[in-house]
Amino acid sequence: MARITAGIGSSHVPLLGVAVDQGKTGDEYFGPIFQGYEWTRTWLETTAKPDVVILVYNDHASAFDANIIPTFAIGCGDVYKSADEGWGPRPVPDVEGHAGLAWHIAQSLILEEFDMTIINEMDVDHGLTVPMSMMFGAPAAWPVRVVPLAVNVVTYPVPSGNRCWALGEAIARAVQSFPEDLNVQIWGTGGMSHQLQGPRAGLLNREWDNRFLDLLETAGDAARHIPHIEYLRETGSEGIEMVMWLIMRGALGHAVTRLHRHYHIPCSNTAIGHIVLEPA
Amino acid sequence: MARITAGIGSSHVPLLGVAVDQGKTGDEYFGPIFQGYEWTRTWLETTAKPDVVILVYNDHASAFDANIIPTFAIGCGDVYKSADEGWGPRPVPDVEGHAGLAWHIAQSLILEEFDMTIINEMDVDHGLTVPMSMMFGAPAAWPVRVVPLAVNVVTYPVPSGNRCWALGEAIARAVQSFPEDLNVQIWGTGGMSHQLQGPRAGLLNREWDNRFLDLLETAGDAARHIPHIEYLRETGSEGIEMVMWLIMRGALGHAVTRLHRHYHIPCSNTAIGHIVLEPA
Amino acid sequence: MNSALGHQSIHEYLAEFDDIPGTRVFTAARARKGYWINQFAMSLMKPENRERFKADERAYLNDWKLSEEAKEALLSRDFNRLLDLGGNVYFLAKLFSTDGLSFAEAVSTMTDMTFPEYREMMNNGGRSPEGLRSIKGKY
Amino acid sequence: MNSALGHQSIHEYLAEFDDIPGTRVFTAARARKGYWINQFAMSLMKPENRERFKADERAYLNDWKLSEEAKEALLSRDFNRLLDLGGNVYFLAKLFSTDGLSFAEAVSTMTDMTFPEYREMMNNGGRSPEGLRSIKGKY
Ligand SMILES: [Fe+3]
Ligand SMILES: [Fe+3]
Repeated sequence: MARITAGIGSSHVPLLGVAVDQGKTGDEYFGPIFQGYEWTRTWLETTAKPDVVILVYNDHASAFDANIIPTFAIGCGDVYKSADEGWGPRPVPDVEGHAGLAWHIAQSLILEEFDMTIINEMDVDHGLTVPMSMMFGAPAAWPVRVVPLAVNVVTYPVPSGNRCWALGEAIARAVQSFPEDLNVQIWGTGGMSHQLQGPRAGLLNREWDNRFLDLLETAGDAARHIPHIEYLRETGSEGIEMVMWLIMRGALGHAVTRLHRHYHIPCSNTAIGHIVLEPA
Repeated sequence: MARITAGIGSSHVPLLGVAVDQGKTGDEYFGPIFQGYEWTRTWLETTAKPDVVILVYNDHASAFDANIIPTFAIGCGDVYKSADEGWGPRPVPDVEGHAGLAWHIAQSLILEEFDMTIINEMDVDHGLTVPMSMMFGAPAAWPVRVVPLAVNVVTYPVPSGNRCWALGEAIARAVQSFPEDLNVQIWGTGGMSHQLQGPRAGLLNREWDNRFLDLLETAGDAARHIPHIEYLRETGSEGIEMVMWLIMRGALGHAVTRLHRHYHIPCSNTAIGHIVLEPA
Repeated sequence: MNSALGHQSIHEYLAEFDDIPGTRVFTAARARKGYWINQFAMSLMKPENRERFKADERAYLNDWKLSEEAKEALLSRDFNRLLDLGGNVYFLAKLFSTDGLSFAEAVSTMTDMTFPEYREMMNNGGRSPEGLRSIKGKY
Repeated sequence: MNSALGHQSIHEYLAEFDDIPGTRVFTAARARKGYWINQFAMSLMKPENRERFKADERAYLNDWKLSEEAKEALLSRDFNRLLDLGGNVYFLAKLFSTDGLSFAEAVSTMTDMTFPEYREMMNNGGRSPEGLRSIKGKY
């Protein structure tokens, strides 16, 4: 039986991909960020050893153009290549999918009245590949298979926190009913506070971000009811990506144990945060 | 204020498009079918006069290939062309969209936790153009604007009847909150009983189809709980299209008045049925 | 939690689909298996592809990730075989439309009838569901 | 019925988005308006399109359904103007990446700071939300 053994929330800033690809992870600017992920990299390699990661992220106008905007798209393909976001694709390994698990989750979710879009072939952008690099460094092949779950957090309205949390709960039930013995993690990525547009660009909110991390750790589900406007006012126009962390958190059940937590300001325009949680 | 004034359930058999396009609507084979739509055509033209039709249909591997399968896709574009399904596009007018209403509905539905896929540019196949021809004949331009709502009823699991009904209810609320004064109809298309594949092909079920029509007329919502397997066993593998009628029915509210009903066997492989309902 | 499953598991839900005589429900498993058959078929929506296909079917098929079994089934228009290989009728319709066949004629080839026999059955009210609803239940 | 709206109407929900200083939320209305700006920008994901664009920007833009205003804003890299015209930063990122600009540098051009000033602000903890949360509420 497959089971979700842990969840990670993490930022997915494109510049971190550049740092990895150009070997700058130890320099003065990036050092403190990558050191914060050190514990997690070791834990993944030596202790957690997931077989599959359900990687919740958003497509940043890479696989989906302005023509088509799926609220929730689940990747049911066998392999995904790194997208060319305007400066050539990142030189990272192809991402191997898990079509069997992905189709099982997709079917289960539709039967639980989530209106999924199934996608088979797509390129994956920094939203997916940067967390992979942060967690696994620069191996010749990624040590896990990935079920990509792309959430629209660009065009409003994006899904509510409540809907995201409920989706996470349904994903956990779906994984549990998959007959193969698999160690599955779920990652929610994006955020934390950042605004990439307009005169207010550069907004960061250390206090709010840390309150959000606190909420994820506590058993209560107050985080699911944070309205869109609060993310927008408090965390910048791109902070809304944090609703994707709620899919991860919803999948872990009522209570969690925090294994690791890290926060650093800034990386490029963004507040970097990450948290590692286990179902309690 | 926009309002939903009526709903129509109707088959959308491709051969009926051929009959219209080749001027055979009065012959021995097609005559009884088109006569059944006569009442509806007159009512639409002289009495009902809708401004916009929300046209629920399924794409038959035309706009969406095997790569991408949206459960619910709503057309938010300005215009849709007739698809080439393998024998050239049907010679019908372009279908004019209503981007303002469509985007409003899309936004409202996402806020009510329907995980819509928004689509702007797509060709529309017989699932959409055949009902247009049945209701409006062969005009130089269609007399209504259309919001296409494409439902996956091809790859299992398709959405449940319950989910479809709930979507209809949410569409009605969305239309009601659109500020423009618009007379809006909603059509659910597809069905009735038919099976287009395998040794059991040609299955028709007059009794079941008519019970389904009865259920749509009665106030109760028993129809929403019919499981997929019942459609499959009783109405053939393609009879499942009738779940789309439940979106229409859900949008009309608790009780309805039946204005017209017609049933004819066969058209090609299919049982032709249509029903015209008003909120009571 | 809403669910279309009621008290069923997803495995029970899917297993019921195999209990319908003479019917292959287009499940995720079939969609996965038949992916390239269906993508090939959709390519015939473009007139230039139809021309190329008609000019040399085998050469056209060789451009697609298809097993030899799939290619043979496509070349021989063995639609039941294609269903087994994960083809879906709405995709395959692009193939029989390219051939100039109507839905009814193409569909009749999957039954044990000739097209005139099939047409007559349809004109007489179609195939009765009696005894064809369930293999196990025999009803 | 679940709803993210609570007691709000959708109109109230959307109106709140206009109450945030210096911010254009990418609403449906903006997505509609900026459709071709964003589609143009995405075309720059292909290296051959980037080459064609760099060789003659104006000629490349003329192939798209863009207003003269949009073309001028694109040519002058006036990103705030592009936001007003319905551009979205993730689409526009393909344009500034084509130019070889980092996110931080491109984003800084939308503020009233030079890039070095912006970078310094970020290194000092970023822009505080204090007073920038609500126009009406002034908090
Ligand atoms: Fe992001
Ligand atoms: Fe159909």
